Amino acid sequence: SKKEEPVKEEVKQEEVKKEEVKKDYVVGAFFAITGKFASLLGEPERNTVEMMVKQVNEAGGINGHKLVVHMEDTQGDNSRAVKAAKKFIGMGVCAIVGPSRSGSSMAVIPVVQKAKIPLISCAAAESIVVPVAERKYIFKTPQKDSDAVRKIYGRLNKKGVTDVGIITGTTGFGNAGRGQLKTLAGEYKINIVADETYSPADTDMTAQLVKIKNAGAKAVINWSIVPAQSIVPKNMKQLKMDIPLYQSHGFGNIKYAKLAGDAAEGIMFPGGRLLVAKQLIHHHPQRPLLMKYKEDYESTYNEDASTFGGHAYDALLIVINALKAVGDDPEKIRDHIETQNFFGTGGNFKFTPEDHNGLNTRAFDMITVSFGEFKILGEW
Amino acid sequence: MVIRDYIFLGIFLLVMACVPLLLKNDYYISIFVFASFNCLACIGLSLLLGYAGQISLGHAAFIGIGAYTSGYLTTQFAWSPWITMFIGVVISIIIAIAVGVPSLKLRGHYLAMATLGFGAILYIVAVAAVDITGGPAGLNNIPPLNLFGLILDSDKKFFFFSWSVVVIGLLFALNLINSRVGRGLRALHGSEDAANSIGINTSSYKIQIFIFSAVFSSIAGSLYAHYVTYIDPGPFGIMHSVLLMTMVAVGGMHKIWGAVIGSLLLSLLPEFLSFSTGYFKTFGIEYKPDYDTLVYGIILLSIMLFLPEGLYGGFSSAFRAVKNIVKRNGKKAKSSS
Amino acid sequence: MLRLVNVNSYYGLVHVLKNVSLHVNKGETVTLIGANGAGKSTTLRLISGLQSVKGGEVTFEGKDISRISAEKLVKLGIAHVPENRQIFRPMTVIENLELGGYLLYKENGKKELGKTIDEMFARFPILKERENQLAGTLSGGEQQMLAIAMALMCRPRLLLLDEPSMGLAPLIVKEIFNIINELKDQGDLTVLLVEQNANAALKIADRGYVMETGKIIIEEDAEALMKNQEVKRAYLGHDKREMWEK
Amino acid sequence: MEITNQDFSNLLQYIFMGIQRGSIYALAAMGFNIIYNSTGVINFAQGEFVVYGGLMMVSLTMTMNLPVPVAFFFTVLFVMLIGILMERLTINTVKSPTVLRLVIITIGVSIFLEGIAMVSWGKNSHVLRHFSSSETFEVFGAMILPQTLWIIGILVFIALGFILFFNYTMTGKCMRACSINRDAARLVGINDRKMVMISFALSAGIGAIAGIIITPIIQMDYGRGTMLAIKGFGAAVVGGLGNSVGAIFAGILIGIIEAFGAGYISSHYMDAIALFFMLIVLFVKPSGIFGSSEASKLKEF
Amino acid sequence: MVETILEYQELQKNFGGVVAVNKLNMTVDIGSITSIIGPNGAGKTTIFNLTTGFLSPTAGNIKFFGNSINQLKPHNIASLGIARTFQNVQVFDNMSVLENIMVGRHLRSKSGILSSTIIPPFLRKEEKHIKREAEKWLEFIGMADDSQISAGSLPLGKQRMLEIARALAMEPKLILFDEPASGLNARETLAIGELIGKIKESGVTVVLVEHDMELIMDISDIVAVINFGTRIAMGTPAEIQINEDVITAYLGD
Ligand SMILES: Nc1ncnc2c1ncn2[C@@H]1O[C@H](COP(=O)(O)OP(=O)(O)OP(=O)(O)O)[C@@H](O)[C@H]1O
Ligand SMILES: Nc1ncnc2c1ncn2[C@@H]1O[C@H](COP(=O)(O)OP(=O)(O)OP(=O)(O)O)[C@@H](O)[C@H]1O
Ligand SMILES: [Mg+2]
Ligand SMILES: [Mg+2]
Repeated sequence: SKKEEPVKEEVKQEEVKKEEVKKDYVVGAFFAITGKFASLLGEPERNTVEMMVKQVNEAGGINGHKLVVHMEDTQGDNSRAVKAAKKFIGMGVCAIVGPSRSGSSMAVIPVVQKAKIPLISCAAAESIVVPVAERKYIFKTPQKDSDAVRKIYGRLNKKGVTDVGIITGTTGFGNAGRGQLKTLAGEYKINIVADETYSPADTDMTAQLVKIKNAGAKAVINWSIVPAQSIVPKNMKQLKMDIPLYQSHGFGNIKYAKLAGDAAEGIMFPGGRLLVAKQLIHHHPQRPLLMKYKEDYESTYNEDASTFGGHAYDALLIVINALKAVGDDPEKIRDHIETQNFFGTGGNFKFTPEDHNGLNTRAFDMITVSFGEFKILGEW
Repeated sequence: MVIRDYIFLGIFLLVMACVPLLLKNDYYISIFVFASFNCLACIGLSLLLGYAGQISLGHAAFIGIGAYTSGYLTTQFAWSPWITMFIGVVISIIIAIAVGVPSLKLRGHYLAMATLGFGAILYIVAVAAVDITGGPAGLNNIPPLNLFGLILDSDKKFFFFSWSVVVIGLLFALNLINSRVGRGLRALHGSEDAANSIGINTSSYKIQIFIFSAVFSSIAGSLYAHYVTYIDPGPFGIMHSVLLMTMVAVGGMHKIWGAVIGSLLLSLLPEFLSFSTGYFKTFGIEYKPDYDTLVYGIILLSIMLFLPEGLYGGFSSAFRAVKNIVKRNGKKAKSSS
Repeated sequence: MLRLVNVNSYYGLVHVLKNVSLHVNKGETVTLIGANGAGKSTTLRLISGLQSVKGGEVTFEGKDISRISAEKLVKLGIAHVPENRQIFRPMTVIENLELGGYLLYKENGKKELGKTIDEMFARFPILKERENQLAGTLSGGEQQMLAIAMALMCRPRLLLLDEPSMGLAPLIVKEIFNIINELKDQGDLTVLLVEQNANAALKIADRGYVMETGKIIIEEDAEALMKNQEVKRAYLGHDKREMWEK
Repeated sequence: MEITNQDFSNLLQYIFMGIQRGSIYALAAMGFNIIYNSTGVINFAQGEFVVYGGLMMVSLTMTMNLPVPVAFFFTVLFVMLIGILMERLTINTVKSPTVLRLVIITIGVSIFLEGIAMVSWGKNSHVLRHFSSSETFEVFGAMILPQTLWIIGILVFIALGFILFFNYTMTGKCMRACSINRDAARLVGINDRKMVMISFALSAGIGAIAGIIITPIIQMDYGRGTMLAIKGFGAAVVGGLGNSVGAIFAGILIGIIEAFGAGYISSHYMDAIALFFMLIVLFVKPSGIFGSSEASKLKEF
Repeated sequence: MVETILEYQELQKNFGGVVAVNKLNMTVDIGSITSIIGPNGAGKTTIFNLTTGFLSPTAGNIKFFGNSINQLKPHNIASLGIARTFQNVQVFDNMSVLENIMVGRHLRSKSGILSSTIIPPFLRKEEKHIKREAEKWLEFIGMADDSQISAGSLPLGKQRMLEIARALAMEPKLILFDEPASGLNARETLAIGELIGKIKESGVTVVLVEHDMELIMDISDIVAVINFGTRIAMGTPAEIQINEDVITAYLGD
């Protein structure tokens, strides 16, 4: 019909020859590619998806079907995300990958739930996939924030640190982290002596840090996903605070460490192994996949791979796996995902009807910044 | 003059009724649904900005108030959306009074700053008051509207409903500007002193119209909440207020119709840009979504540079020009025959 | 000195000046009278470069000035006191005068500027009293004086005055006309004067033009104009009784 | 005793932090004022000047390795050129300007410039070396960056220059005259177009300087302009539009209030506290702390 | 005995150091044309601004029909029946001539924001009435032909007429004219004079500030002369014309 998307039309023209052979598998993908503060997430995600599509098709597609991913930019804006989701649904995609941000993911859930199209979010907040009963079609690839908190708190327990100051960004990610930090503190007997926030547009957190310092914190936990997070270590250095700084897994882009310069030295955070792929022991089950993705990405785009790109990689991989196994019926794809068990960049995914994330604390390694690079911080 | 507005309204009603018939895809319909929220808010804003001459850079906050009141009360207490929408309106009125009374004594840029500040404060509260608003994580599971048993859970249903609301809003706005009150508003825009001297209580009028426009925004916000069924502070920030004002100005701020045209254009434009990416590809030009901002800026700029009275002004002078040509040709035809 | 030949001008689509021709000789005082909306102010705006010329020619001392912008014309010696007291309302009186003498300052420096301001204060003592008041808060008449003083600051050779007597008390009107006369008598000032107070204007003018709906309809010596029946009835307000009867 | 010392050094810390934040608001506000003073318009692309200043400086020093003074000079020149271009291509071409229309045009320009910056410098944040050492030193227990001193020093220098310029020089007065009544300004021989162009150049220059001195501390990315513009606008308005002293005073005051708000009340509401304060000021003094209500009534919006 | 409509008692207005109105005492008789003349800056416009509530007095009293109106807002004063025009004409140039006068009917009509919103104009009786009345006043000033023109593009003389008609449409008891003839030529001035006469005949009291002596002498019943904010003389036009003080301060020889 006339109302078809232009891209699709174009695709159709190309199809003419292949039509007899096999139809395309159409997937939607949307990320915060240009929005303020969020493009450090969306850009590697888009790049990754584009790279994977190329690879898949060059290798002859999926069981002979060409993979077509339609890309949209949410700009980190929820209503744009909703519109994009509707666009995908209108196009008849069989699955959707993205979006990057927790808020946008929440906004599109009702739409995709209703359309019964599986969506694999690349956003962190755990609430995206719980309660599973209401989120039948929703999956996500980034590690859970509660697991990240557990990882940090576990380490603090080991080190005997109880008094911590937390400083979180006022985004969906930061806010969810703040919630988990507070909820789990009791369980790990952690005492939060200061609870500060900053907005993504903030440029200076000294006031908050002075408060944390004065409250007698023995460690700082900074939870954020926007570039502003790298000002915190700088400000700490400026204030000559020499207590350890823990970051969230939102720090998983070497660019953040570079922004903080030498102030980043010694920062610790729970991160996916993609960041430290080279340092993994050779028979680590994740290593081949990580190395391949990392090398592919870095040679294609000439920049360091980040965990965010990895989230998109995992998400699309899940879809591809399902397409391979059951074809492009959304319902079947959904059912198939719930049975998937594989190694991705984020860890060993074990999806079940009860767990739409499939990762646990073991997905993380404690990582530190040393001489401007990410290093595995030997387990405890 | 007056009658023309109502004829336009009729035409507009017809056109909008045909839109869903032409657009089969839910996505396109949803674009228009989103546009309807902006349109409603802009109609109110145009009364304030174009007719009463008072600027507001805080109207997105009223959209937020409507949205959050609806969102919070329906999810927490399962109240009927109609009641919560009404409560949202009441809260908006109260806040509009509290903000408007001191602010509307200010003029020009000072008023702009005060309303901007107000909008920014409410945004911060929406982000920080996690217990009520859910903070940046927002509120979800907001129920859809239920119109006498008809649940508005599809784009098409919502389309008809929200554009009906816009048409009613438009009708009200047109009634208002063609009335004693509307003349009073324009008078205070023309000369506040003169308006005062003939007995118009200008400060009261300013506040009344501020409230009136806040109500439009609040309703738009409630509709938004029940349509998307999820809200977070994002869409209610000051940039959205600035966008609303830009829509009014781009459309032509001295006419209600300008607000309609401007909000439609600027709501559809970004979608159009992302849509045209595909076309660029067919021509072998690599167009990235990264250029959207740039192109958007250029389009906005060109309209403001070349059409002093906005799109509405541009249309009507184009229309006049065409009419003149037709007339002239008609005359020529006559004289030659 | 100044010559307009078949000049036309438009506001948008409205044709306001239709083939206007007039000239002012050096040292002369010429007045332009006519009903409201006849186009007198437009003529002055056009000469001073505020209004664009469509067709026809405008020359000043033999030089075509129809394409020269307003600020450059001031440099050539044309000063325009527009109607409605165009002063810098949120600035003080003294700042207004300084700005009036902008070109003087640029060419002759601060000292000369100060001197000329003092001259103006001597001529309009009330402005001296109001020196540091914001110009917008002056009374109507005070503002008019300020506007004239500002125009005189840059020592023009051709002065375009648009209704200088508007809103002024009779005493001041006399004073202003005296000043115009004085300036004229000093020999180096040429004046083109638009006035509603045609009586007073014709008294000091050498020649006059009468304008109606964008056209010059009469050109005559001032004295002859004063006697012209038509003019008398329409603009001079003589023989009121005659009017009442009509 | 110990505690009071601690309190004092905190206070000092907050004050310094506030001054450092506020200096940028003040510089942005002064940029607004310059253009406001010649056109009556608030130029919302002012924040973009700051961004371009920072990003250009990054390119020149970090990528091209030019020495700081040279890079400083060329950056300011470059941004001034952008300012001039902006004026020539947009503001200057408008036939029937109203303030609101011009303001929206500046919003359009700011969106456009933001787009260009995103395409040319990418979406990443960029860092810039500190002018001198990046090691903090201690004053009564407060930790201060040498860069902060640079910022304060440059602010004072520029501020003095502008106060003198607008109130005591003819060109400054001419610029103000242009904003009040264009026709009248032309009739006294002021080249209004030139004045407006100069004001855009100056304002862009100031923006560039602000960007250059702040980037070492806050990092810079293409999207920072809007927020900087809004804060600067706030400072300009609270200080009284068009008033340089007011801009500086209000800018620093807002910075300090933010710092105190975050330090003593709640970082969650830090910005809201500062904004609330701004509103109160406006309600009490409708034309800003240093603004004259009389003069503002005599102006038209 | 003639009734007093307006009375100033020891009225005073200071602007910082400037005393614009200084202990002014004066009354205006109902049904009269009372003119106020005086040099520029004498305080005439200030008196009008005080009377209509645009300024509030530093000291003293303004009484309208014996009631003090010192503290009232301009729109309240208008509703008592005091209308005015402005020295710098203030028509609503974003509206047509007819609409300008229709706005003048504001106080004589009622519909509020809610009823205006709901009922379209063509179903509203009041609207028709307003329009009829406005047309009547347009007729009164002889500008019926211009009704659809935008007020801003009228020549000055017509703008002044329009401003007067707008004030009249309020059906005021007292009307204050601030230099209605300034910028008008002799013929137009005459027309204004005629109009003011007609207004008086219709029973409205007129206070007039003007510099055109012929007009003043022609139509005034009483002339008050103000200098430095105080009254220096008051009397019939004939008396004023020969008053020495007035001649030196204002008229010139
Ligand atoms: N800005 C404008 N836009 C449209 N028309 C205008 C404008 N200014 C003046 N006009 C029209 O141009 C014509 C000539 O106006 P102009 O001001 O030159 O008359 P004038 O002779 O000076 O009258 P007055 O005695 O009232 O000053 C009038 O009909 C007026 O309505
Ligand atoms: N807001 C103000 N601030 C300071 N001084 C003012 C203000 N308004 C008026 N004045 C001064 O008060 C005096 C009286 O002004 P007013 O306007 O009443 O004079 P006027 O009699 O109407 O003169 P004109 O005949 O010239 O219009 C003037 O000297 C004027 O400068
Ligand atoms: Mg004129
Ligand atoms: Mg006066």
